[in-house]
Amino acid sequence: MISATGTLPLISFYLGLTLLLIGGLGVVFGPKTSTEPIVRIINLTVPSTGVALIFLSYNYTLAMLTFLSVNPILYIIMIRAIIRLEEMGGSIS
Amino acid sequence: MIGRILNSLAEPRVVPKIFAFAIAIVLVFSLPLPFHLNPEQVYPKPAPQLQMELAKKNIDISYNLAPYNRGGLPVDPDNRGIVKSQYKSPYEGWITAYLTPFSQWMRDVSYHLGTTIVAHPGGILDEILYYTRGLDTILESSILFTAFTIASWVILNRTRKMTGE
Amino acid sequence: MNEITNLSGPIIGHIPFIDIVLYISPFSLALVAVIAAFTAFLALSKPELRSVTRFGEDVVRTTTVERKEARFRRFMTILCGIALTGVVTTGDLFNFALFVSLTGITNMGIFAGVKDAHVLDATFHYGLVLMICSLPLFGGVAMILANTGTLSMGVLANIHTNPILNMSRTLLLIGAIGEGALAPFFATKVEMIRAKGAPYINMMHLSSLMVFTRVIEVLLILG
Amino acid sequence: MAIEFVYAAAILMIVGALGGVLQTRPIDKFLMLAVLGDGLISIVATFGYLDVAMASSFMTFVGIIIMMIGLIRVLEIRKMRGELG
Amino acid sequence: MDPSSVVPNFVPQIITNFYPLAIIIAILTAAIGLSGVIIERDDFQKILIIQIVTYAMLIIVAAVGTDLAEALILPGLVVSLAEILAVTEVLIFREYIKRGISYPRLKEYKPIDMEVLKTAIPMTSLLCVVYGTILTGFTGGAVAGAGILIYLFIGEPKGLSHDFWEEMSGVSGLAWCLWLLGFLLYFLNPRLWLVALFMSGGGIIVKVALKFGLLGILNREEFNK
Repeated sequence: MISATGTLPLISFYLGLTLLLIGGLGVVFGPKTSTEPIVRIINLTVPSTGVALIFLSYNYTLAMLTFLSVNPILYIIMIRAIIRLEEMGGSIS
Repeated sequence: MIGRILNSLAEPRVVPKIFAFAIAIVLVFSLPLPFHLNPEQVYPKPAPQLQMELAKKNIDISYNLAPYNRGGLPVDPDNRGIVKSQYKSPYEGWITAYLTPFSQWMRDVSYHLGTTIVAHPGGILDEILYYTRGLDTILESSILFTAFTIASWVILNRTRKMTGE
Repeated sequence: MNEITNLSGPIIGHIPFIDIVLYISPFSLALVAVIAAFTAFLALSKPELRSVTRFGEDVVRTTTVERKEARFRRFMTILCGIALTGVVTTGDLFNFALFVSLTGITNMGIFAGVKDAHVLDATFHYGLVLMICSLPLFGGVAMILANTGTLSMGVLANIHTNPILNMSRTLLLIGAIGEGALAPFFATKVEMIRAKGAPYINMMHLSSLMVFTRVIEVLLILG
Repeated sequence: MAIEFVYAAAILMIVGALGGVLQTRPIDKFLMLAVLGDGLISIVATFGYLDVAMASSFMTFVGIIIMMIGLIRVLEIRKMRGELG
Repeated sequence: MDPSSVVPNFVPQIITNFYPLAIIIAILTAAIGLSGVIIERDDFQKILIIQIVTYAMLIIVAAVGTDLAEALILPGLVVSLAEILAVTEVLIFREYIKRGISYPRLKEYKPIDMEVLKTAIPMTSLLCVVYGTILTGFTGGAVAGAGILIYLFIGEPKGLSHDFWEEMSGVSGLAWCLWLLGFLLYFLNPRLWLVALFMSGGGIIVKVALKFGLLGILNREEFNK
């Protein structure tokens, strides 16, 4: 009991924090993100996985379920915007 | 000089940057503060994975609700769940222990389905979200409703007409 | 069952929704009266029609507001009035943050249907500010919760301050300034006010005034 | 026994995250994201919440499909615009 | 069953140890995201970067580690979703106004032809809807809504016209009323809590799922013209 209760949340917590930092850096400063918005959306999945792991380590499973199922809806909204903007001709300043 | 600064401030695109800068300054300067969690919270929950381990070892069937077991017996107002709320109410802890027949069946089958059981009507989160802090849920849903109204109105009455559909 | 008795002033009555307590003090009663009167006035008035003259043309044009648009904006105005009433009377910190968010998003809705590039530009940047400011609002509230263990203003009024509380109060102030479209450097607001259909846009002034008054009161209560 | 499985999942996730951030071509990124999602599912399963693991496997699948279709559409639009002007 | 082993009186030690680290990493992440907002020039990409800031907010809320914190995460999530929805629409409308209507019309899109779309998508969406119906509440609404959304987005729905979905949005309004009624019943007469709970749970799942489905039909009309 002691070992598993101790180590499992610890592993998931530290891993989640690492993914959050890596993903944040990747979304903001990652390669080719400034020209291609879709690359930035793909990078967004990394910090969102980190957030899901942190929820898991606190045992907020219901919040994690909601978070994971809200994510595709968010992607649909963003990708719709990208396609509309591409139809109008590229990036905006 | 001052006029130029003020003029550049008057452009809308600068405003989010100023806000971002202000928040970042406050956050970064607060990094050396000694953050600590006050252990006397309302609605505490057990240590992570503790209930899952107990469920694996114990024969006691109510631990199959892990990680959302909060005590109490199902459908029994005399034997309520343990809820430590801010202001006491005579009806607290009623939902926490409640299980529908379907979720009772799920509890008997396996100890891996705790989340589904709690998301089903009944459980600690329904107690918090629908009873003790019900206004939060109303507001949250109203915000979503307002945003959907704005978005669908703009789509139906503006964007579509402009594309000629 | 403990009750709120004193929050930097006398309290006329409180409406308990179990953990969420709405309370009425003389101060908030005055604010509620102002909000109700203003909202009723705006909801009953007709949209203004503005005349536009342009340099080099000998024509005076009268702009029109579509009926649908006016109806949509009136709906948003009424919703904003309800949200402001909540902002003024609520006695729970997280609830306060949610009400302020609702105020912000309805403010955005009032301007979302205007066919004018400048106004839409300003509205979009205001929306960005709304999204950024959800961090200081909810984050500040969560830090207060972590430090004191409660969200109720009646309990928080008796707790001594410390550096972390001060920092989260600063965050709360910044968040409320952003969401309520507050004065000092809101050039955005000036652009937005150029929108046609005048009576409804006055709601924005009222909302920034009320949110500012209320957030100062909340900060004083927390201290 | 179970602990070793967790470490494997952790390594999988780190590899997926680094690869997903550092790759530049979107299709390669999708492969790395699939690795990341598999790590998430296996770590949830190690925690013992099988229903959440099931739902998260649906959701990662749905998200990747949506992003792929968006990518295809964007490339198509760019090609068409190249033909136009 | 010993009650003290079920729910402790204080927050356990492990969560107290987690707290400073979580807050510090969240602040660093927020600082990264905010600096990205300051640097970035493209308007749409600012929205994407702000998601990082939202994630930092979620971590700060989650670090409290009580049941209350879990209940507070859900409103934060919903608020961020709602704001991104409205702001994106305003952005698209603004671009139309700025560039005028006379952008070059593109040719018709080809329907995307992939094997996985024909075989896996109907099954997945059906599973999502069934599981969401079991869950109820806002979580179930989100799961079922994602299922409906992916089906409308990719599959080829037969016999579902646009008018049908307009009527369905009316149904969602009715569901919202049902849900509010359930709440009021709960506060006024807690002895009827079972009826009230079912009313609110059922109402909110219908509302949320149908709203997301409406979003899906709008998307489909614009994608597969």
